[in-house]
Parts: sequence; C-alpha cells; structure tokens
Amino acid sequence: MDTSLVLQNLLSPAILFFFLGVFAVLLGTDLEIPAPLPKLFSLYLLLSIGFKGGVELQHSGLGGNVVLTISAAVVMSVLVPIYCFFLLRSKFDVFNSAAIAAAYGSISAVTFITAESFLKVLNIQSDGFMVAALALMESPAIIVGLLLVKLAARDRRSDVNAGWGALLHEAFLNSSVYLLIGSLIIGFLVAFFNPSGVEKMEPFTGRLFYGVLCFFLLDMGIIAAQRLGDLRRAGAFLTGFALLMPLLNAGIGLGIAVFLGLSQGNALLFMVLCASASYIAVPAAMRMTVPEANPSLYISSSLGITFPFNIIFGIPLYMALIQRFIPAG
Amino acid sequence: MDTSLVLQNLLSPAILFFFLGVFAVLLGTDLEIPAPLPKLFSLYLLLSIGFKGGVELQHSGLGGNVVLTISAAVVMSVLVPIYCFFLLRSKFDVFNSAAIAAAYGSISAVTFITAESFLKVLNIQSDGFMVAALALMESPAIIVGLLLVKLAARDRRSDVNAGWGALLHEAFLNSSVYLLIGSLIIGFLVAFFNPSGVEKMEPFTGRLFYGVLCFFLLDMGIIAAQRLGDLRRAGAFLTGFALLMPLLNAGIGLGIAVFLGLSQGNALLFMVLCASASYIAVPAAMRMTVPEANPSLYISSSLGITFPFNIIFGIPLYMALIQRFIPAG
Amino acid sequence: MDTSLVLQNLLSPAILFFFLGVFAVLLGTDLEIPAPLPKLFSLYLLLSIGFKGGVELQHSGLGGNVVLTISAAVVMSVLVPIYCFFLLRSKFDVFNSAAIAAAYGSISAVTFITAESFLKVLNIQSDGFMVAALALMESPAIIVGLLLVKLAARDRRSDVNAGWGALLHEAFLNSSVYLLIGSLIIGFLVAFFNPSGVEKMEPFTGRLFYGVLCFFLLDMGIIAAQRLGDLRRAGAFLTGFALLMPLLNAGIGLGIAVFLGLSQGNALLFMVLCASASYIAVPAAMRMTVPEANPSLYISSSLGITFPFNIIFGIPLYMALIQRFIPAG
Amino acid sequence: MKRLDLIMSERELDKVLHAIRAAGAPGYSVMRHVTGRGRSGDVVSESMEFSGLGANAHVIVFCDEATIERLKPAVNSILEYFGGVAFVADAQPL
Amino acid sequence: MKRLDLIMSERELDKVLHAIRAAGAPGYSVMRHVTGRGRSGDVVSESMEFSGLGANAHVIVFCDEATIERLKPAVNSILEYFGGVAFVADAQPL
Amino acid sequence: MKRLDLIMSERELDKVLHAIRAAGAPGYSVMRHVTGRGRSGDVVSESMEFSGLGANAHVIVFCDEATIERLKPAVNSILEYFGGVAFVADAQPL
Ligand SMILES: Nc1ncnc2c1ncn2[C@@H]1O[C@H](COP(=O)(O)O)[C@@H](O)[C@H]1O
Ligand SMILES: Nc1ncnc2c1ncn2[C@@H]1O[C@H](COP(=O)(O)O)[C@@H](O)[C@H]1O
Ligand SMILES: Nc1ncnc2c1ncn2[C@@H]1O[C@H](COP(=O)(O)O)[C@@H](O)[C@H]1O
Ligand code: NA
Ligand code: NA
Ligand code: NA
Repeated sequence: MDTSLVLQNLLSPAILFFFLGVFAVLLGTDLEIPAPLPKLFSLYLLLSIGFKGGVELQHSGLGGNVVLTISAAVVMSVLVPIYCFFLLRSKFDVFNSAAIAAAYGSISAVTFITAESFLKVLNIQSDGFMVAALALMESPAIIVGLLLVKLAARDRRSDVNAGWGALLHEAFLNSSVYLLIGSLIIGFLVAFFNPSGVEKMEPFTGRLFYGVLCFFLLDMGIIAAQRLGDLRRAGAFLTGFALLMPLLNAGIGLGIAVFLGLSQGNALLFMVLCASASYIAVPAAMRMTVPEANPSLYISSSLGITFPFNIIFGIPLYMALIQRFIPAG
Repeated sequence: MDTSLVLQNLLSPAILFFFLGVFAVLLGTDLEIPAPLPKLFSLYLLLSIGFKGGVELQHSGLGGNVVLTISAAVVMSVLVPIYCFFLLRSKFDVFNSAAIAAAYGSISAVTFITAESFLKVLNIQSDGFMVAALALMESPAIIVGLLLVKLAARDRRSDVNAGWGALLHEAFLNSSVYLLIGSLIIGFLVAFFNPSGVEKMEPFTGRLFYGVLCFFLLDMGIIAAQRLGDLRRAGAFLTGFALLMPLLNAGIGLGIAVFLGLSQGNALLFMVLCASASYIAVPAAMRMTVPEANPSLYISSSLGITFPFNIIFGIPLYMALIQRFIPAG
Repeated sequence: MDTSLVLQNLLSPAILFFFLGVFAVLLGTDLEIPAPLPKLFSLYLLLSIGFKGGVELQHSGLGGNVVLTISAAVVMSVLVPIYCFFLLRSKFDVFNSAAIAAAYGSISAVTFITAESFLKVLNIQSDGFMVAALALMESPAIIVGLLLVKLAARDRRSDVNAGWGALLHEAFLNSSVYLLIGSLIIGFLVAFFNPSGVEKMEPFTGRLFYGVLCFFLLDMGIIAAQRLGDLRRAGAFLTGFALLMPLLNAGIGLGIAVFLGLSQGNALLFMVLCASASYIAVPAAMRMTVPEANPSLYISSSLGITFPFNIIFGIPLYMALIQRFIPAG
Repeated sequence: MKRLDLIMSERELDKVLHAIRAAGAPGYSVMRHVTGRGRSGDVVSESMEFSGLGANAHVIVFCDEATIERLKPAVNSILEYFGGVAFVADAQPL
Repeated sequence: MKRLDLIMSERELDKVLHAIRAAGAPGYSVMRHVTGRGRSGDVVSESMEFSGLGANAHVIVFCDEATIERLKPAVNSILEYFGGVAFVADAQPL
Repeated sequence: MKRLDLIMSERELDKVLHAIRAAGAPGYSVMRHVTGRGRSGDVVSESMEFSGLGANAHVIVFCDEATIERLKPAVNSILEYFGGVAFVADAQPL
C-alpha cells in the first residue's frame, strides 16, 4: 500500500486537528468546544455540502450512471444493516443489534467531507450527485433497523412506543437529512435559475469550509477520545466489529464501484459511504424508537472507533485500493 | 407586474433558505438553530451593515438629498404609528394598539438587508446613508408608541412603571440601535482616517455577509412558521392589518421617494423601511414599558406575517412599482 | 512621541470596536455577546494565531536569534512575577500578591494579536517564532506564582490543596497553552509536509482573522468596562500598579530587544509580551491552586486596566520608542 | 402547592410537556443543556449535544397536588420507558 | 433556612436582582435561557431569544425567612405587573 | 428521599462530582452557565465565561439521606475552601 497517501492524509490540517482533540483528552487538558458551537459547525457543514452538491448536480446533470450509483447506495444502506444485525445477534440482544446495525447501514457526513478534502488535495474530481447518495442513505438504514426490531421483538410495550407514522417521520424528516436534502435542492435551483447566487454564497459555503471542518474535527477528536472509555466496557467483540465492518463494507463498495465503472473520486466517496457509520441521524431515531438499546454501544462504536479509523487510515487505504483497481480518469 | 422580478427573488438563496426554515416547521422536523446562534448572526448582520453603511456614507458624503431623505424617514417613523394606532383601536385596547403601532412605525433590519441583496443581483446602486435612515427610524416609533399610551391610558400603576428617563434610554440606547449606529460611525471614521482598515474588514463584513444572511433566514423561517399558530388566535383583523399596512406604507414611501427624486435603489430601501415592522428593538422596549400589551400580538404580526410578506412578495412588488414611476439611474 | 502612531491606532477598527463595547456599558445599553460566543472567538483566535505562527516558523527556520529571543522571553516570564510579588507584598497578602504577580509575568494573546495587526498596518514585518515565545511565557509565570505561595505560606490546608503534579499539569496543559502550542505545531507540520493545506486554511485562519478580532474586542470592551467598578474597590495602589508595571516591563523588554538586535516588528511583539498580563491561563490556574486569592483583584487589574492601556496607548507608545532605538529593517 | 422537578433526555421533552399540559398544569419552565449521570452509569455530556442523542432537559412545574396526581401516570410511563427522574416537594407561593 | 425560586422574563432580571440585594440576601444564582409557558398560555421559546423579548431567567436564593419577608413586597410587585412565578420552600445547609 | 442543590464555580465541578460518585449517589444532573453573587459580593457574570475563571455550575442530586451523610464531609470541605453553597431539602419520587 502506498504509504505516501497515508502520510499525506495524516499530515493534513484536518487530521492533525482531530489528533489535537484526541490528545487534549488523553493528556487531561480542559480544552472544550462548548455547546452549541459543535452544533453550529455541524449545521454549517451540512448546509454547505448540500448546497455545493446541488450546484454540482445541476452542472453535471442526472445522466450517465447517476441513477445507478444512487440506487446502489440505497441498496447498500438496506443490506448492510441486515447482515450486521445477524452478526451482532451472536453477542447482543435484538435492540442493541438492530440499533448498531442501523448505524453501520447509514453514513457519516463528516467522514464523507473529509474524503472530499482528501480528493481535492490529490486533484481528483468527484461528482455532486454523490451528495445526493449521502443524503439518501440515512433513511433506509433507519427503517431497516426498526423493521428488524418489530420483526424480532414482538411483545414490546405499545403504549409508549411510537407508531409507524412517527418512525417514518423520524427516518425521512430528521433534521440532518432534511437540511442536507433541502440545501441540495436549493443549490440545484440556484445554479439553474440564478447563477449569480452561487457566487454570492461561495465565500461562505466554499472558502470557509475547510477551516470550519478543521475546527469541527478538533471537537470530534475530543468527543471520540471521551468515548474510548465506554468502549472498554463494551468489550472486544464490538471493538473488532467497529474496525472490521468498515473494511468489509468498503470492500463491497469497491466491488460495486468497479462494476458500475465509477471514476476514482466517486469510487472513494462510495466506499466511504459504505464504510462509515452514523452518529447523528441514527442515534436520534434509535433513542426515540428503540430506547431499549444502550446508546453508549452504538454511539461509541461509530464515533469512538469507526469514525477515527475511517478518517485516519480508511480513506488513504481505500484510495490505494482504488488506484489498483480503477484507472485514473 | 413583472413576474421575473418575483421569480428572481423567490429563487435567490436567501428566500429559498427562508422557505427551508418554514417547511422545517410545517413538516414537523426537529431542525433548530439553538440559542445563542441566532443572536450571533443578528449581531454580525447589524455590525456589518452598520460598518459598510458608514464606509459608503463617507464615500458619498452628506450632500444632495441625504438630509432630506433621512428626515423624511424619521417623519414616517413618527406618522405611521399614529395612524396605525387609531386604526387598531377599533379592535384592540390602548396598550396592544400602541405596541403594534410602534412596531409598524419602526423597521426590520433583515428586511432591509434582503432588499439590498436583491438590488445587488439587479445591479442597482443604493447609498450608504440609507443605513443611517434605518438606524434613525427605530427610536421615534418607540417614543410615539409610549406617548400614545401615556396620553390614552392615564391611570396606570406608577410604582413599577418606568419613568421617562428609562423610556428615552430604551428608545435611544437599546442594543440594536446602539450597535447599528456605533458600527456606522466606526465605518465612517475608518474610511476617512484609515482606509486600509476597510480592506482588512472586508472578508468578514463583506464577503461572508450573504452566506450568514442565508443561514439567519433559515432560522427566521423557522421562527416565522412557529408564530403562525399564534396568528390564528389573533384573528383575521390583525392578519389583514399585517398584510395591508406594509402595502399602504410602501405606497406612501413610493410617493415620498418620487417627490424627493430618490434613485431606484434608494427608493426601494426607503419603501422597505416604511413597509417593514420591528421585532427586535420595539418588542424590547414595549415589554419593558407596556407590559400590559400581549407580546404575541405584536411579535406574531410583524414576524409571522409582515416580515415574510415583505421579503417574499413585497420587495419585488415594490421594485416593479419603482420601475414604473422612477426612471433607471 | 509620534502622535500619528497613537491616532493610527485609535482609529483602527479594532480599537474603535473596543471603545464601542466600553461605551455600551458606560451608557447603560443592554448590548451583550452571550456565552459561549466569546469563547468561540477566543478559541478561533488562538487556533489561528498558532497555526499562522507555525507556518511562519517553518518558513523562517529556527536559526539566528530565535532561540535567544525565546529564551529571553521565558526568563522575563520568570523574573517579572518575582519583582512584582515583592512590590505587591507591601499592600496585599501572600496569596493575592502571588496571583497578581503571576498574571503580569504571563501574557495576553489578544494584546499580542492587536500589536500584530498594528504592525501590519505600518507594513512592518515580524516573525512567526514570536508566537512560540507567546506560548512559552504562560507556564513559567504560573509556576513561579505557585512557588512563591508555597515558599511564603507554609501552613496551608493540605487536604484540598492540589499537589505539584496537578499544578504542573495546570501550568503546562491548560487549554489555551495547549491549543496555542498544538496549532503552532500543526502549522509547522502542514507548512513543511503539505503546503497546499496552508492555502486551504487561509480563508479561515487568515482573511477572517481581523474581523473576528474586532468582534471579540467589542466584547472585551464590554467586559473591561464592567470590571472598572471592581477597581474602585481595589484601590489606587493596584490601579497604579496596573498602569505602571506594563511601562516598566515594556522598558526592560525594549532593553533586551536592543541587546538581542531584534527587528522593529519583533521588538514590538517582545515588549508587548513583557507588558501584557494574563486573564485566561493564569486566572484558571490561580482559581484552582490559590483559591485564597481574590479573583476580582487579578482579573480586574489585568483585564480592566492593563489590557485597555496596552492596546490603546501602550502599543503606539512602545512603537514610538522602538523607532527611536531600533533602526528600521 | 407542589413543585415537580423532572430531568430526562431532551428527546422526550415534547412528550413530557404534552402530558403536563394535558393534566392542566398552570405553567412550566424548561432548562435545556443539562448534563448528568443516571442509573445505568451513562454520562450525558454537553459534548454529545450535536449528536442525535442530545443533552438532558430539566422541567419545573409549580402546581397543586391534584394536577400532580393527574400527570403522574403519563409522566411516569414515559420516564420508566425512556429513563429520567421525577421528584415532588412542597412549595409555597411567595 | 429557605429557598426561593423565581422564574420570569430576563428583561426584568435586573429589577428583581436589585430587590433581592436590597433585602440583604447573602447571595443568589441565575440561570438564563429558560423557556416555558405561563398563565396566559404564551410559550417563551428559545428561538425568540434573539428578538427583543428574550427568554426567561430562573433565580435561586438561599436565605433566612426574614430576608424572604423583606424581599417579598418588591418582588411580588414586579411579578404581578410583568408576569412570572415565585415559590418558597424549606432547605437546610448541607 | 432528599434533594441536594449545589452551586459553585465550574472549576471545582470535577472535584464535586467525584465526591458525589464516591458517596454512591444514584445519579446527578448538572446545569452550567450559571451566574450569581456570593458572600464576598463578587458577581460571577456570563461575560467572564471565556476567562480562566469560568461561570458557576448548579448540581442537583436526588438521593437518600445516607448518601447525603456520606458525601457531606468531602463536599463541604471543597465548598469551604473554594466557595459555593449546598442545601438539602425533602423530595418524594413522583
Ligand atoms: N439521582 C439523580 N439525581 C439527579 N439527577 C438524576 C438522577 N438520576 C438521574 N438523573 C438525571 O436523569 C438523567 C437520566 O437518568 P437515567 O434514566 O437514570 O439514565 C441523567 O442523565 C441525569 O441527568
Ligand atoms: N406553574 C408554573 N410552573 C413553572 N413555571 C412557570 C409556571 N407558571 C409560569 N412559569 C414560568 O414563568 C414564565 C412567565 O409566566 P407568566 O407570567 O404566567 O406568563 C413562564 O414562561 C414560565 O417559564
Ligand atoms: N445565598 C445564595 N443563594 C443562591 N446562590 C448562592 C448563594 N450564595 C452563593 N451562591 C452561589 O454560589 C456562588 C459562589 O458563592 P460564594 O462562594 O459565596 O462566592 C455564587 O456565585 C452564587 O452563584
Ligand atoms: Na455505512
Ligand atoms: Na416601518
Ligand atoms: Na507579561
């Protein structure tokens, strides 16, 4: 494997600030990014990535393998939770298995964004429609997770349990999916009808983007390191799962990318979507609909292990694989 | 009326993000911009608009119809509450009538800013002194509102009621008026004595501006939609008032603009100042000095109806009227 | 003394916004920058100044008088608290004397940043390694302060008192020192291995910087003015100390700068480091380790007097002295 | 008069407030951004507020004993299922 | 000892704190960004904090009964006019 | 059951929470960004939150009397040295 890719990634500001956050916790400093600043950054990143994705989508159009790629992404977000669930059942109850499975079927927008920045450094193009794939992979995983619970655990209390209406609502209208898709549509409309509007947004959604990402990753480093303690309680099985499942999913993602003939850039984003796990939309939905599951299991594995693993080692590793299997565009 | 103006406005990022906020509430998503982020955006917008206005004021000077225009704006902020008051008295008590009237005499800085952005897209110039007019229209409306209460309701409790000193203080030194005028003076001084300082501020107060406005309008959309429920309680009269009063005031504003020979750009801003209603400075003053009035009446009408109406339909409509009556510069 | 330097400083946006904050309090407006926004700005400024300092450090290298300058800075941060302590003992008890002394041995990052902006307006260069000096002056002052307490006050309660481990931890790993040094190292690494990363950070850490500084100084003005009341309680001695000690320290700093042959720009930054007093790292450490000291004494003198004095009069005054004693580069 | 203190995840806030209103309470107050530690030993920290879990909320209700009795079943049912604590004490209007 | 809990709009905070200090209370604590619902059915929501109305504030005062009696008239007068609630309970120093 | 309210600088929060956990309390809740005024007349204001001093924190613990007795010495020792207040009252589970 190409060690220069790993180094290039490790020495990018984004990853270095992530480590700065991790060491802040490990060394016991009192560095903190107080609430609601992380929320500000995360809203900003979703809005910007959505808007820019919409603009690019309008420029590139919906032809070619766009529809196929997005469909494949959605299919992955349905299949991944299913095989995760059966694997996890060997160790966890129905509720925890379903909740963790849903997290791994869904995606992490920050991982996606970090991969995009990585591509930019390598001067490799990717397409705006991948943001649409990102947005569309959240909801199916949530629904599959809940279906698994409904099917496998039939005698739950029904008085406080949300009905299907509420579940679908949570799956399709949770705030991060909504903001992402909404900004995507706005970007598309503005690029189409009002191109000068794109320029006016650029300093905010474009130029500032990388710096805000670094600031946010500083906080993510803090949070991820705080979660490491929980993991010791969660045990070796879950830790192994959180490290190996991204590799497996990325591998399947690579296969699909080769099959669909995706470009190197889109292939990396596709692999990252498959490999990453959710810590925003899915926990929100699971907390509401599967309160029996222990949040520290699904949050800690996705945020404390899979997220750092993907942004630190996963992205360059996946890129190295892509360079072997997909010719440069 | 020119439908392309309406479309151009509707499809600008600013208005689209406003709608995104509105639909977030209507669809029941849990999207929120937690406090104090809206405060951050609103402080930023006031500081930036003030600073840029001061810089432009220094460049354009105080000659020509500057003094006349500003005086006309102040006169409008005195007259509007008076006729609003008598109209509202047919339905509301003295306290509510005075508070709503004061809100409509005063202005909405975000409406003004949205109109400025609209002008920029059309490549129509406006002048920095309009920001001074903006700043100077808040206080008179507040004072008139309180005078109306003092005159019409004589037997109020005096032990807890603030004296005239406190009222004038609140009118002239409430934080938004203060920040706006202060930044205006700073902009003026810096442009005069220290032009390189203007450049150093530009990336912050200038380039970022439109993006922050969009982010803030997303929140304003959420807030406006949350207020719609209150309006049903307030009834048809107030809803009608909140829709028609901006039109009336904008019409009078247009007459004055033609009379004073304002340019198209300044005329639009002048009309928008007349047509818009306050939801920051005036509520702050009214809450303190006329607690008998029901805040949900004056906040909901200005924020839930007049504000959306102005930024969505009002601005292009006023522009279409201007294009009929005022020749392009 | 060159009055044009004073005026140039007084009429810079940064200082004018500081005054806007001061007058907001003096006039009794309700302007406030709610928490945690000041924290956001202060984290941003530390991160940016550190990152940019690291980049410049990499460009300029560690040769020449770099090591000597940094060593001199550290020596000053050890000596200043010692002579301050004995001076203060004439009026205050051991605890308060040590805490105030530590504050004056340490530094104020915002004063440093304001001096840097001042240099930029005058087109005078300074070097990135001064940021390293800034970072390295916090900890020694804290340790000296605590040593003074340990030596002078032997019969303190030991059950709740932190041991040496905790004290060193607080001195070297308090969040502002950590963030500053961490960002410095990141800047250095990125400039060395990944120069395109510097460019990607620039819009965030570079262009936005001055505007955020102004916004933050608006808040600092509010806070400084709120502290003025405390000073009346603290008395004339402390007020005099807070005005004269910066002058004395700046004078010694000038002597060292001349001796070391520093450039004009570095000399100003060196003087400002000597002259400024801490209101973040030192209070954090003192609150924890010397709770017997009254925070309003050390916070009010450093934040209410020394800070405003330095940014308003000190910086141009020190520059005027430098122009007499150090030839332009 | 009684004072009711409720602390639970902000995710359940709407459900709880609905139950309080349905019981006819004269009003309530809500403090958000509350962190804490509960039975399971899980810490709810401020740094997780950006995640989907959110922080806790603290609800205070001043009301008479009858209202307490009316809101008790619904509120307890929510807290039992989702977690959180609820305590009642005496309080006199000033 | 007594514990006093006050909840009202942050707009009246200065007035209320003034009355508390004037009554000689040994101290007080203030929590801001409080939201809620009162007699009139009006909801004070966080999203209105940027508007002129502001959110609510929660004030806690631990003091003796005599201080409560001293601050009662002024505080009640403010709350009656501007809105808000005030409740007193017993509390023992730890 | 008892209710314990603690208010002190957030700088001592970790120490206090440690003492609470060590006494075996079943849980606790923390509200930060609290401002106030204490014995010395010093005001802790929100605007100082960015400084090293920080604002105050409000800790609520619902627990039984035995736990209160167990945490009392450690907590009181911290508060005496660093400042802050602690009060106990009765509270019944809903
Ligand atoms: N004994 C307690 N005293 C105060 N707050 C508590 C207590 N137990 C739980 N809480 C709060 O309620 C939340 C949920 O508790 P739990 O359902 O036990 O996990 C915790 O995060 C705490 O904020
Ligand atoms: N019964 C209550 N229990 C708790 N908080 C209340 C209650 N009534 C009012 N409040 C609080 O006091 C504020 C003002 O109340 P009001 O003056 O009745 O509108 C409300 O927004 C609530 O935050
Ligand atoms: N009597 C009191 N009632 C409520 N809060 C108090 C009281 N005394 C002190 N406090 C709080 O405890 C903090 C520290 O108090 P002190 O140690 O007395 O300076 C203050 O800043 C207040 O927030
Ligand atoms: Na995935
Ligand atoms: Na108006
Ligand atoms: Na110093």
